[in-house]
Amino acid sequence: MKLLRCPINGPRPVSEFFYWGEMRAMPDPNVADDAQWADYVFNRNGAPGIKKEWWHHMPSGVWFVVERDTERDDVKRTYLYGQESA
Amino acid sequence: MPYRLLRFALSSKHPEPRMFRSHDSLKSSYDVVIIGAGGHGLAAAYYFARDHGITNIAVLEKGYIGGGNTGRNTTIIRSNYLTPEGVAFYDQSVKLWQDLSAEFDLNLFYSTRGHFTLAHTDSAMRTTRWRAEVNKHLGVDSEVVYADDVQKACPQMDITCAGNAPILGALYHAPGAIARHDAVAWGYGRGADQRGVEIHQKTEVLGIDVEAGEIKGVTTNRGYISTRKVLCAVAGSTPRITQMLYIRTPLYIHPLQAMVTEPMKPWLDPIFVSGSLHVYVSQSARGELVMGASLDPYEVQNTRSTFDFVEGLASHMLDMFPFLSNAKINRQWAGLADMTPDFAPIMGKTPVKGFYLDSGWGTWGFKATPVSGKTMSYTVAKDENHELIRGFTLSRFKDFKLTGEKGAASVGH
Amino acid sequence: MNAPLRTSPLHSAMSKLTSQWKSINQMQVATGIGTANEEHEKLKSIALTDLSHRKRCGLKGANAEAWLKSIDIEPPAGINQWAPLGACSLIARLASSEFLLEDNVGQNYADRVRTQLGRGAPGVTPVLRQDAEIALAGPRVNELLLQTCSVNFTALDLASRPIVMTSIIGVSVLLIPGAWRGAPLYQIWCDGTYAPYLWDQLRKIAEELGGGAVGLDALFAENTQ
Amino acid sequence: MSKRLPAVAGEWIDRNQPIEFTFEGQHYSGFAGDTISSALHAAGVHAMGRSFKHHRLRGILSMANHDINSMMQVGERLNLRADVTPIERGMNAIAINTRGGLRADRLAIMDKLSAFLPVGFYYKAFHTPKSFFPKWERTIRNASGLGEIKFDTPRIKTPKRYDFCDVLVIGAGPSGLAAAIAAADAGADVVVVDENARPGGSLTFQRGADAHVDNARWELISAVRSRRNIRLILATEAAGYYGDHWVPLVDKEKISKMRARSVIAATGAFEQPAVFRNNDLPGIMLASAAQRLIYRYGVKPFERVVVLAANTEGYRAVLDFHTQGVKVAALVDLRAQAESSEFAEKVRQAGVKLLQGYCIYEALVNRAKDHVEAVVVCPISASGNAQPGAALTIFCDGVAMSVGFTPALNLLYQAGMKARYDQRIEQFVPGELVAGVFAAGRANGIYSLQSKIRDGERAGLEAARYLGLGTPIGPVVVPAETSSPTHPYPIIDHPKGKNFVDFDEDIQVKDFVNAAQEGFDNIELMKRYTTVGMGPSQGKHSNMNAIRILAKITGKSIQEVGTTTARPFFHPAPLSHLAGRSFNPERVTPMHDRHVTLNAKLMQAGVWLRPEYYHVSGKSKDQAVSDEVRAIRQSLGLIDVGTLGKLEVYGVDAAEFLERIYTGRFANLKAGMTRYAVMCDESGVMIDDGVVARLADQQFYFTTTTTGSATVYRELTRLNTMWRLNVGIVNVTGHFAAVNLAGPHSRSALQGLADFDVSEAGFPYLGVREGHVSGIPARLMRVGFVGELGYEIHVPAEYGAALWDVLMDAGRPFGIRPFGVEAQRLLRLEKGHVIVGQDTDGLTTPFEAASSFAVKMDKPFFIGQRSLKIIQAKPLRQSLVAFVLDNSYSGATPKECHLVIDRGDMVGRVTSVAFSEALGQVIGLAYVTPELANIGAKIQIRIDGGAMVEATIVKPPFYDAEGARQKSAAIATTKAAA
Repeated sequence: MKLLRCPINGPRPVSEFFYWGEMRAMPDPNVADDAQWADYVFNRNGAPGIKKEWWHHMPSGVWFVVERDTERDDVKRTYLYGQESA
Repeated sequence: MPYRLLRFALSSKHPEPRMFRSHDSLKSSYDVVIIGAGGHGLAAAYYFARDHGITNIAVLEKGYIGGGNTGRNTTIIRSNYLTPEGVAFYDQSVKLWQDLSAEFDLNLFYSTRGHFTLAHTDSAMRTTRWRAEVNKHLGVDSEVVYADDVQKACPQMDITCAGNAPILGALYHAPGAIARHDAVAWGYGRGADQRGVEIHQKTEVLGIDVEAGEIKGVTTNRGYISTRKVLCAVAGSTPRITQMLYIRTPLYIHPLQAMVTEPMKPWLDPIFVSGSLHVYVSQSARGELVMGASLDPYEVQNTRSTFDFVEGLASHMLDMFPFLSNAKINRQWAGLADMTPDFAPIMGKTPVKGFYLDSGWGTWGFKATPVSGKTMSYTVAKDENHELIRGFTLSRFKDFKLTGEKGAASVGH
Repeated sequence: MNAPLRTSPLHSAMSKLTSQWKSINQMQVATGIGTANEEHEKLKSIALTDLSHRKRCGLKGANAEAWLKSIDIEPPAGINQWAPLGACSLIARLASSEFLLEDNVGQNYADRVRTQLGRGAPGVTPVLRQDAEIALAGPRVNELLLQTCSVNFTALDLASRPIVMTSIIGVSVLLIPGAWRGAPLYQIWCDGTYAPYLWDQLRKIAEELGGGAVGLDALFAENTQ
Repeated sequence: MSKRLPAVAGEWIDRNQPIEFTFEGQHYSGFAGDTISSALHAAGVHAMGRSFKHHRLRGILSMANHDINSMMQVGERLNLRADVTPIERGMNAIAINTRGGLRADRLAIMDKLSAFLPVGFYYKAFHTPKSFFPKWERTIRNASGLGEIKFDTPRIKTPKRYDFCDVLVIGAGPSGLAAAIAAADAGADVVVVDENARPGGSLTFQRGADAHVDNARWELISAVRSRRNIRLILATEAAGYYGDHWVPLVDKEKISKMRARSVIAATGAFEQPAVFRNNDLPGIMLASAAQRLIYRYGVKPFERVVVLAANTEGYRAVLDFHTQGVKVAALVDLRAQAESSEFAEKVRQAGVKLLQGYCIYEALVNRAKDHVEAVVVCPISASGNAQPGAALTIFCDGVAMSVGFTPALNLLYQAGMKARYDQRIEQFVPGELVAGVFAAGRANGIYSLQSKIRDGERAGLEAARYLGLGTPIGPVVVPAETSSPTHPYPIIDHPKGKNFVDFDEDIQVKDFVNAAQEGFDNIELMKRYTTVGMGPSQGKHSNMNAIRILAKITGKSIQEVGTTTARPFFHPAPLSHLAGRSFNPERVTPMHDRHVTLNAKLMQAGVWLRPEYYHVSGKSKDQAVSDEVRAIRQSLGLIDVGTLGKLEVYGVDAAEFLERIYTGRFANLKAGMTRYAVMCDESGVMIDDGVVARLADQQFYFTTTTTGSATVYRELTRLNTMWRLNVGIVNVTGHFAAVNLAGPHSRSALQGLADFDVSEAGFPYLGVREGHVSGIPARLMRVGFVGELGYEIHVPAEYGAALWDVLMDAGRPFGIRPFGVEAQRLLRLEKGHVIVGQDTDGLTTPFEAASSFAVKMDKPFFIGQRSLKIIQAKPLRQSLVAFVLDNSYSGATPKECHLVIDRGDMVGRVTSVAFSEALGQVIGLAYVTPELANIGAKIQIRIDGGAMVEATIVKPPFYDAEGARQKSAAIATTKAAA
């Protein structure tokens, strides 16, 4: 089973985690036009690449960011939100 | 012993011609380029040639014929969908399926087995009735049955599912069928090839050439082709192609895994699907149980296998069929499912003139092979979305007009 | 009006087994299961018992640590660590900014903190802790955990007083490894509504391995003195 | 006649423990340690099974877990491989896949018919006329399959477990053992796993009359056993390689999921058969199979053997046979050049007839058609063509094939390794390996004993280094093989065919030629068309020869042809072991055993178990439910609502937080009051609802749906991870018990228990209060979900049981009834309340679900608002209406999800429907197209059987329109009395 390193709890089997999906920046709802908003709500970047994703360690409730090569399923690094530089 | 097998014994030399020609090089231009030599791409090529007289076509395949989800799915064919769009589309597909073997003169082992979608909760029973009523209204043979009917159809099954999820009833869809998946691609491939279509294996698309919003050509690892029409039928690889054109889609890619037992003497006639237990199973003509579960929980664009999948599916299989404890799993594998937010495909015209999508097949593309070929060839030939796919256009998302297949969300098989 | 009775999430599971009860912290606690000999045999393999009667309270938030210090409670420095509190209570730091206090019999840190915190303070949120707590002890406990949990507990350094938040047979748990008469001991906290399921499964496997449920006295006699 | 040899040093059998068993009804005797095949061979039985398609008699091929043609049924156990399955006392083994027994198999005719059944024949017939196919299909299905499933087989639960180590060495042969020792001495915690019952790998059977072998085996094994940080696990298969060094180890009882930090594949190589006409006759086997028979089981494999060789191992096998008293009729060497090793000389000294540059052209079957009787040999040209002109016939009772190997790279492929073909040794060798994975020994292309040991040590040290153990090592050079152990093309054409490449699937050389002719000329297509390698042995003895044949046909190099992907499992694994114990988590509220005592009929709601209704002896479910309903309407009822999600949010930004996540307005909610709340997702779809209570300025307590609790809490914490609002969010779902005490008498029942004012003035409708109920700290909310005066009472979980008892006691004078989900569904329906998930689906907006009242579009922001603005500007898709059937209607009641039909078109569906006793008619909710959604309008519902039922759209709620009953007890009680 794949291992994933939770920044707080360390490496655990991926079955202990919940995958939310790729992080997407919400456009300002008051500025975005309908098309831009629909693009944000529905469209995804489905092509392989190194993506920033939201993952959640269920037993501890920790949300964190995973940078992962989705083609090789290879985790580059994980960190708490906002601590990217750390 | 059918007479037609005699000739093999009688002729000293193998009497079968080549199914598909091999081509040393690409031509400089084609009327239509189809990306993907899976069932969908080859079916489209076949109907282009047969129904629209378009034969100057290149089908480009990065790997080999039918090597993607066509050769990896669990071959279930049904039309018991929830929305009028879905039902009409798949019903047409099932009708086409039934005559394919004769049409190809190739036995696809299209086998009508009856299909049960099991319901373990009262909310699942509600969805079951919803689908049954919509199906009946649209002339599709589906009905709500109850636990004892399920037990009759499979006397050996533990309908309490080890007490974990007692079966309350099911959606019974008599036309539910299975078929020999690879042969479908071969049949369409041969039919297209015989009509002049060129199938190029080991040919990868590297770029697509667009000018003023119109398709001009395609760059491949074997050279440049000029064309004005490109049909993209590459399932899990669709985003790689649309990315080349800066077309945004809702497609996201998760692996879908499957596994198969060692052959055993036939005992399981119908196809069973359980949403709650994430199981779908049928027995192949070879005697293997072919099984699948739900999508992998996260995005991956390769076909690696996981052990979690086998553990979960094995456990739920034994809940339903405890007597399989000694049956052995021979092999597991995976395919890439191109999922959409409303569980309906994305087909037809796109913002780029001359570029057409046949995608969003998620976990249910195999059964749509004939009708997608028919409707996409029409759509490309006429540059007008076929009426059967008007509910499936890419534009429905920006218009917030989703197609409600999601209402019946369960294992999508 | 006399104080109402608390009920352990494992009460009905225990009442199927036990004969001896005693009221501790207004809760009926199973002090003995079967004969002393039977319990003695189980202790040679794996013994489980219910510790849900212990009083506990929780708090979390950016200022939780500072607030605790302000009332003279020293929380553990490292994340996912625990520290002893007074004679025989403990305080655990869950992840970085959440804390769990648990009193052993006769202590009252939990009540005190709960009362002092009330509806919370700036940057400090009270967390109601109604966990079930199971104690697992005995020479074969690690085999039981290997069959139910993916964490390699034998690799932990007990000196660093670690706590582990993980999943056992599908239930999220908080776990503190320790020792009991030279054998491994684990305290496991989980949501009380999952506890009957978790308890039954662990007990069945423990029984297969020659152990089983015991009363509180068999493991923590001092608690009921 | 027994073929048992005198005791052989190191044999695996215990001659003091005879074991009786039966095969195909005949009694046989073997020894403890025998497999079915070794015991049968010892008893002179060589035909052990029938092949999958042609039903040809087959016997021993490998003795190495690849003998798919001698699989047995033993009671409920199917597809047991006789070559590795130990005999058991009283075991009754029957060959699978026969009709009428092994000897009298009626399907043996298939062999005669095989000329009619070329590759892919089933694609070419049976489909015309269409009407005939089902009959043909039945015939084909019935002929297919291997063993039989016995339906009385019990569910077998196994103790599946996790395990851990630093270095996992797969294979206990010389290189594996050497690797383990090296890694262990560097300080690693090592596990060595091997599928055989004893360690030593090829050293246990490829003795080659060579004393070094015995010594090396003894030294390595004792060195391993003497190290405390090496665990040697035998009779256990490494079933597959999964991400991050995760390797399931399958033994007889269970699976251990081994999490290694590093993996060494010392998996050895599969000996490969030569391909010639009738190469499948019983008596023809791999040289290694014969050697296993001798050295493991003390069984004489043949009396008079012809050895077909193309490598040194063949010469060593000849010496093994010679020393064991097997007459070697001839050594047929496919190679043009003479063998250079010292064994050539020894063979000459043994007086064995050597035919250099010869091949076996075909094998001849005996009169009984069940065994090889002779071989026809002839010279073979440099280009690999047989010259039958100069053929001679050699009589023999067996053939040993030693023409080459293919490495067992399966696990390395699964670990993402790409192999490359090494011309020097004519086999694939590992290419670049993923970090932490190493290969050693034959799997790595190393064959001579000392080199294998050296290569093992190298791998062991590298694995240790990878883990930061041991001392740095320079590049270790392992001498290359002097001669190739493998022949480049051990395949002989024959006009009459029957030269089998794949024994699982009965595929002959011509099948590949024909497949290629039909256009299936790349390895993947060829695999799919011919089904080579698709059988239970997964191509372990057939893929390599298939690749060689395809390369020859297409004129490509083997590297160009490439391999197919090797997927799990290495050997098939039983479902019982994969499933383990099967855990299914289940949740119950703190009042659960009270419900059980009261005969609750439990139902599943997600992971929860909840009372659907309370069974009353002598009453039907419907009666019981309507009694419950009547109790609430007229007097008093109590329902456990502890499964609701329960969340708290604290802090200065608490109100702001709720404003963002819910569609309604909460900043202006007064402390001490509650408000209904709807949650949408980003696309504006209604996903959850509940009640928000403001306990204090900076403290809210709110509920979610039962199924929503976990997901809602999770998403809220994610959102605030981004928003960084100054709030603390707590999920107290499992920490609070909760009930709804409802009915005209609920206040009277509560009065004596509460330590605060519960009067209408003191505790108004939609109010929330904190206090004590009979001494229990509690939060109470005046809610109207079921449409009567009612109190939702939330208490710490540990007091749940006590609360239930207190309320049941207090309610007894009023005839209190516990009620379940069924009754609550009807009660809320009478009030027209929507249930998210039943009256909505995955795409429903609040506008459609008659919930616009809870959506404040003029707020600055809430999740889904922007999408709802877009949707609001479009025509409504559908709208949820309340309907009633005429109270004179006496037909069948419509069911949920029956369709609403208008002029033949689907225009909607029923989402909730029931007969309301209070109203004396059938009431329900349904979606209809907006143009039909007018009060008083008639709609048609199509019920079971197709009949249409007319319903009238009415204004909800159906019951107590002004809501007087839930708002004021006074009205309620008088009405009830009336």
